[in-house]
Amino acid sequence: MAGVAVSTTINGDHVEYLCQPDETLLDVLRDRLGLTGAKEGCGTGDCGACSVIVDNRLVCSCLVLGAEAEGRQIETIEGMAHGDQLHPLQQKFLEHAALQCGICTPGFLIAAKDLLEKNPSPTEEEIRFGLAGNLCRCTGYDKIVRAVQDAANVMKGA
Amino acid sequence: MNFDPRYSGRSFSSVGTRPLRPDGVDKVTGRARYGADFNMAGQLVGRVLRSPHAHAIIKKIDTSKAEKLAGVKAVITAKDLPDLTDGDAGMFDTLDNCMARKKALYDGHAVAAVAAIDARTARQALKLIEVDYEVLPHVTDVDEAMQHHAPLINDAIFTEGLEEKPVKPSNVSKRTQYGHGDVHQGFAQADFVVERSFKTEQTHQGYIEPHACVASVNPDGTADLWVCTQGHFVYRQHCAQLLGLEVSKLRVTSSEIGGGFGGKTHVWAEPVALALSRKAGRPVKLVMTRDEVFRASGPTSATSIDVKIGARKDGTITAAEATLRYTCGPYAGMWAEIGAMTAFACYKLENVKTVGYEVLVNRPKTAAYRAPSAPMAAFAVESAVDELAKEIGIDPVEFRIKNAAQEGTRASYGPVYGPIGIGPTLEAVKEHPHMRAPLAQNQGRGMACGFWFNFGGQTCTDLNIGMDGTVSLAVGTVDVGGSRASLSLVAAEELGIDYSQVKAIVADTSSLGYNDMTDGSRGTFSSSMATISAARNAIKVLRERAAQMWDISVDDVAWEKGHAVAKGEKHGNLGKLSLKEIAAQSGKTGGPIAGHSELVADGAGVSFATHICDVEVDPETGSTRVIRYTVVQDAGKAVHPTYVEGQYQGGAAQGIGWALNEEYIYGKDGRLQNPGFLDYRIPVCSDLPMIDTQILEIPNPNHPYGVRGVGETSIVPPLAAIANAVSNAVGVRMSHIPMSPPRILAALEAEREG
Amino acid sequence: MVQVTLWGSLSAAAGGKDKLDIEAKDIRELFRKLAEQHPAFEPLLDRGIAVAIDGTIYRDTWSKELPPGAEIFLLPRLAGG
Amino acid sequence: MQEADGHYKESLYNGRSDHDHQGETMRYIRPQSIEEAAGLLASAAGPAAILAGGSDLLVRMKGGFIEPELIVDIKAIAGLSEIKETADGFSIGAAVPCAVLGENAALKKAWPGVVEAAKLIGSKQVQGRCTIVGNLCNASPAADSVPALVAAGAKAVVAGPNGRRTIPVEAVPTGPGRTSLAKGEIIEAILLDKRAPNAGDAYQRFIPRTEMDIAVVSAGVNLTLGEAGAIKSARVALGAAAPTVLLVEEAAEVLVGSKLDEATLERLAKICAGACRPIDDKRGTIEFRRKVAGVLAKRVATTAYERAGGK
Repeated sequence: MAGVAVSTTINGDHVEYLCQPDETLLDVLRDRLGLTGAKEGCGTGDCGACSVIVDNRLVCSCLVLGAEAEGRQIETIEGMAHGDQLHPLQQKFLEHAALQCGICTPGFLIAAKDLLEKNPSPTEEEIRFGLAGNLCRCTGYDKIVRAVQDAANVMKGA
Repeated sequence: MNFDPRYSGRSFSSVGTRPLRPDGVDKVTGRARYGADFNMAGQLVGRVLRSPHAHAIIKKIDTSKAEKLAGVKAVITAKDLPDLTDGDAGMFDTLDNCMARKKALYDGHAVAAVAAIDARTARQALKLIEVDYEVLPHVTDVDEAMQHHAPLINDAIFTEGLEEKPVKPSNVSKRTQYGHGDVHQGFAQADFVVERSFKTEQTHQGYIEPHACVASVNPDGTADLWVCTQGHFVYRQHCAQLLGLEVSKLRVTSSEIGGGFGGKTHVWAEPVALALSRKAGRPVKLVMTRDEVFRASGPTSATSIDVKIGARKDGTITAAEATLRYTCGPYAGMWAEIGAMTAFACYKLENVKTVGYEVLVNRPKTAAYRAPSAPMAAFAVESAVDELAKEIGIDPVEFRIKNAAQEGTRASYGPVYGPIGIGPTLEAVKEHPHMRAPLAQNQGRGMACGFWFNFGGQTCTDLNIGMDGTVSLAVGTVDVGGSRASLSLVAAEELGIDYSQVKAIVADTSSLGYNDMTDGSRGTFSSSMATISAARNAIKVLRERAAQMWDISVDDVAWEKGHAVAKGEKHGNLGKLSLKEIAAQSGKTGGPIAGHSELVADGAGVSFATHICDVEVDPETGSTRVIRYTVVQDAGKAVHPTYVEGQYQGGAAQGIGWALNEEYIYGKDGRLQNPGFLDYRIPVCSDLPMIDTQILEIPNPNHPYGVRGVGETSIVPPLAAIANAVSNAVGVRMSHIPMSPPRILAALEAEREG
Repeated sequence: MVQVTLWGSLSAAAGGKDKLDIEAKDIRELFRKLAEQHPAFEPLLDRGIAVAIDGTIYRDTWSKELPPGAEIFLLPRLAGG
Repeated sequence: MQEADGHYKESLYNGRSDHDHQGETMRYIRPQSIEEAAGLLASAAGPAAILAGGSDLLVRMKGGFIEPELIVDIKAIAGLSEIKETADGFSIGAAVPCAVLGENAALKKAWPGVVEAAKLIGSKQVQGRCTIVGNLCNASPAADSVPALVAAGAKAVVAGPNGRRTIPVEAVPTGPGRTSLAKGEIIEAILLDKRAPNAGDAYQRFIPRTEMDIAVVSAGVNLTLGEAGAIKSARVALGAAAPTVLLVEEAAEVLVGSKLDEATLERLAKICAGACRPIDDKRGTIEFRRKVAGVLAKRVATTAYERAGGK
């Protein structure tokens, strides 16, 4: 099987890799590039734990082929903080205890970042529907929604 | 152990505050390492071949073609995991569940496994393994499995607990009975009797992280296992026993765990990964797919329960009786027994009797799921309690208050209660503004109570004080949702220093003595006790060192608010010595300062909760939405209230999912129809309202700070609370969980047709 | 001498009796004497038995004393989630 | 086989696979023209798959249901990722993600029912990838966008080795997982007519949760009103009610001429319930699907009527 050579941009860095045609972007991130922040909870696009942003679109990286990343701009959880400065969403997730086990957290943070970039003042309902593609089994979502609300307020003020 | 665990009624400066968790930044930046995030040099990919049949004899497995495939480094079957269990029936079941020996007992049962250089090769190798099955009739339904003509799952199982020893084998592995008094007499005194039958479907813990491990076995018998687990010490015991390894040579490191809820208390794939690594001579990483997680790990019991409760006109319950049938999967279990113990635990009953039947079926081996067995029993009992209140014409909260267990009540499972929280949770609910909020058309409010035991158990903790005066705390109970924060608070409290000076970690099995699992709501309860004990031992050393520095007797040194203080008139000129100052001198006063503790944390107080729930039902479709939810639960003492709230909310959410939509659906062929998050429908963010919480603190007399376990009880009341709310909204009593739209619509149609 | 109440399926191991009088100062002695007097208890003790002393459940503290007059129940050792 | 979006999954899991294709020669190709793509598909030796959003294809590959010899990624083909507004209406390229449909104000105004249906497929994450053409070609009876497209009278432009043809969307799926497309054929675009005044469409599905589910049953209605506010023309389509989407002509006849009074709605519900040929499965029962098909038809017709300016 012939490998596909891919040249892409991940978190602002130019990255090149060789992957198999059937390898998902999630597999490439985790197994080839060591970016294990995106998690595989299902591999079928039902849990959102592998969420990344590709060319400003929120996607499940388990439903994208590694080969498709050619020439794209990819954002993962590893690029969310700026240096030692956490993103307001990261900070608010900590402050509100919006995570228990934390396996879904990277996916939620990426999805919430995408949500707030497109809708800086979401209602509770918009947050809930906007994050419906991310499953959390620990929190009952209450503290996640509050953290996103709080982060939205902080980001508007910033 | 000369540690006094009794509640002291002290005041707190750290405990009860809400600082950020020590593992938080790693988790919001993607750096935290979970089961599948770890790799070893030369690692192979392991994959498991699973039975497509619910029940079949494995006549022959031919692995020769798979072994010849380039890149395949090991293929194993049950032969590679010989029986070393030495008559331990429970461990044998675990072994057989990890790798089927003579029969495949459920759809998804492991029959062989491969280790190969990559996932693709491993996948191809699985297809080359030829398994010759003789398919047998199967049974998945709990009531059908109890019938005499049902396919027999294990002909060596004869029902235990019957008065006469049975002569024929059965799918019922055990009958158990609890209670006291005379229920016949009790029912004779009743003015009203409600008798109902209920069913609940099987659910899965639904942790988002699939089981994952990396195993490395060396030719010299040493081995390493990296794994997501609720109890790495228990995994070590089990894996060592099943593989014939020496316990101290198997080092198990618990990764961050992406949810467990009881599902990661049992070994599944870990012995398989170790066996593959042993055979291949290389490390093996084995990660389950989501499909495998549903088909072969986890689930709780499906149940069938009959309840009968009688009461006098004045609202006094005179007798209560229940028969509970719980599936165990294809192996003997004790799930119905726990249901039988918990069913009526909330009430003060003179005459009570519960009977449990453990039922074998061709489904995955039942595992614990958050307060295992209690939610189903509570669903049946609390539904019947509401019906009875309605018949008597008494408010359901008042009815429960009148009959609630209290200190001195004989529990339906035997012992007499100490101070307990069922009454206070009910009183709190009665006064809660939620109970008086208006409701619109097709909306209804329900409430229900729940009980769980909580456990303690073996615990070991190390507390080391660095030369800069910061403290590292090593615990052996896996942190499933914030316990490192709670335990750091406890260490800070006991030492009298700031929370920020303490950093807690979960140590591996070679660094610390044995710890029981994080199950039974024991993590914070027992490790906080061990942490207090370790801190007190460290304080003893700190006092000795201060005495050296002052050159006075240690008897003249006290520990107050993080400082050594010299006592007595003759030491009036000595200022306080801070922990930091003592630590800085430790190299010159006798070396490192540490406190160690090993203890059995027993006396975990039982826990009660009462929930209130509002639903809205669409009478045309049967669709039900939870529109408001309130949890009131006793925590004993909330060490980190935010994470206590989180446990309350999470348990409620899982209960809501169970009540409304989650269920294992088997086809006629015995195959699981919905092994994925698409059709196994756990609640999504837009399904739920905010979940309000109220923490009550009725101190546990058997913990220095009064702590009780808080993790599990919150999943117990929701099933009944929602059923009661649906009944109050649209007038139908739902007796089958989940109350999915087709079931509710069918009930509404039946009601309309009279 | 303490009176021990056997619950659930345990009474079968004591020949159907649900109460036993045993001379024991702590849980360890209680278990030892139970196994001596009723060999059917041995596998059950291996599987795990919990002792409730005046309502508090002890699973592993075999050194726990049995105060005279205390109410003592034997229960199966349970699993949690 | 056209690429598939919309999460329709046949059970065929580990240990159940009857596929023997070893897939050692898998290729990924990103052609620059539709002719090149059609040529690649036509000449493929083994199973070939078109990749646009991949939200069905990758799921099927993951489950081992398909191991294509060739994956043809059509996203680099000029024009396929665009929504074009023409004199005749709209042309939605085969590679346009459903999320983009919702961002096109003109399309949303003209065909709100089609857009709301497309926006129901999967999550936000899936929305960023999935396409209505994939949803159509996955040929799931429960596909969300298809009843709305059928109700809207949408057409599919099929390009293949023998040139182009335009067919009604309902002619594409022929049964669960099967389409009428020949080897080498690709749906290039979906065409929607220019909107007449006083017209409106709507779509609703029933799911047990509020998001992330496959339709248990669904309904799409497209109405045009006459000058007096009475319905002039109507199309009613039901999803997950039969092996393929049902276009219920009898239901349309009931609506035409009415002002959607209570009696008409009740007749509509009854006809729709009667028209269903559903199955019992893990997502719902026959009885439930019948009843709810009628309930949804009423609700959807009411919304479409309001959007058309009725009442």
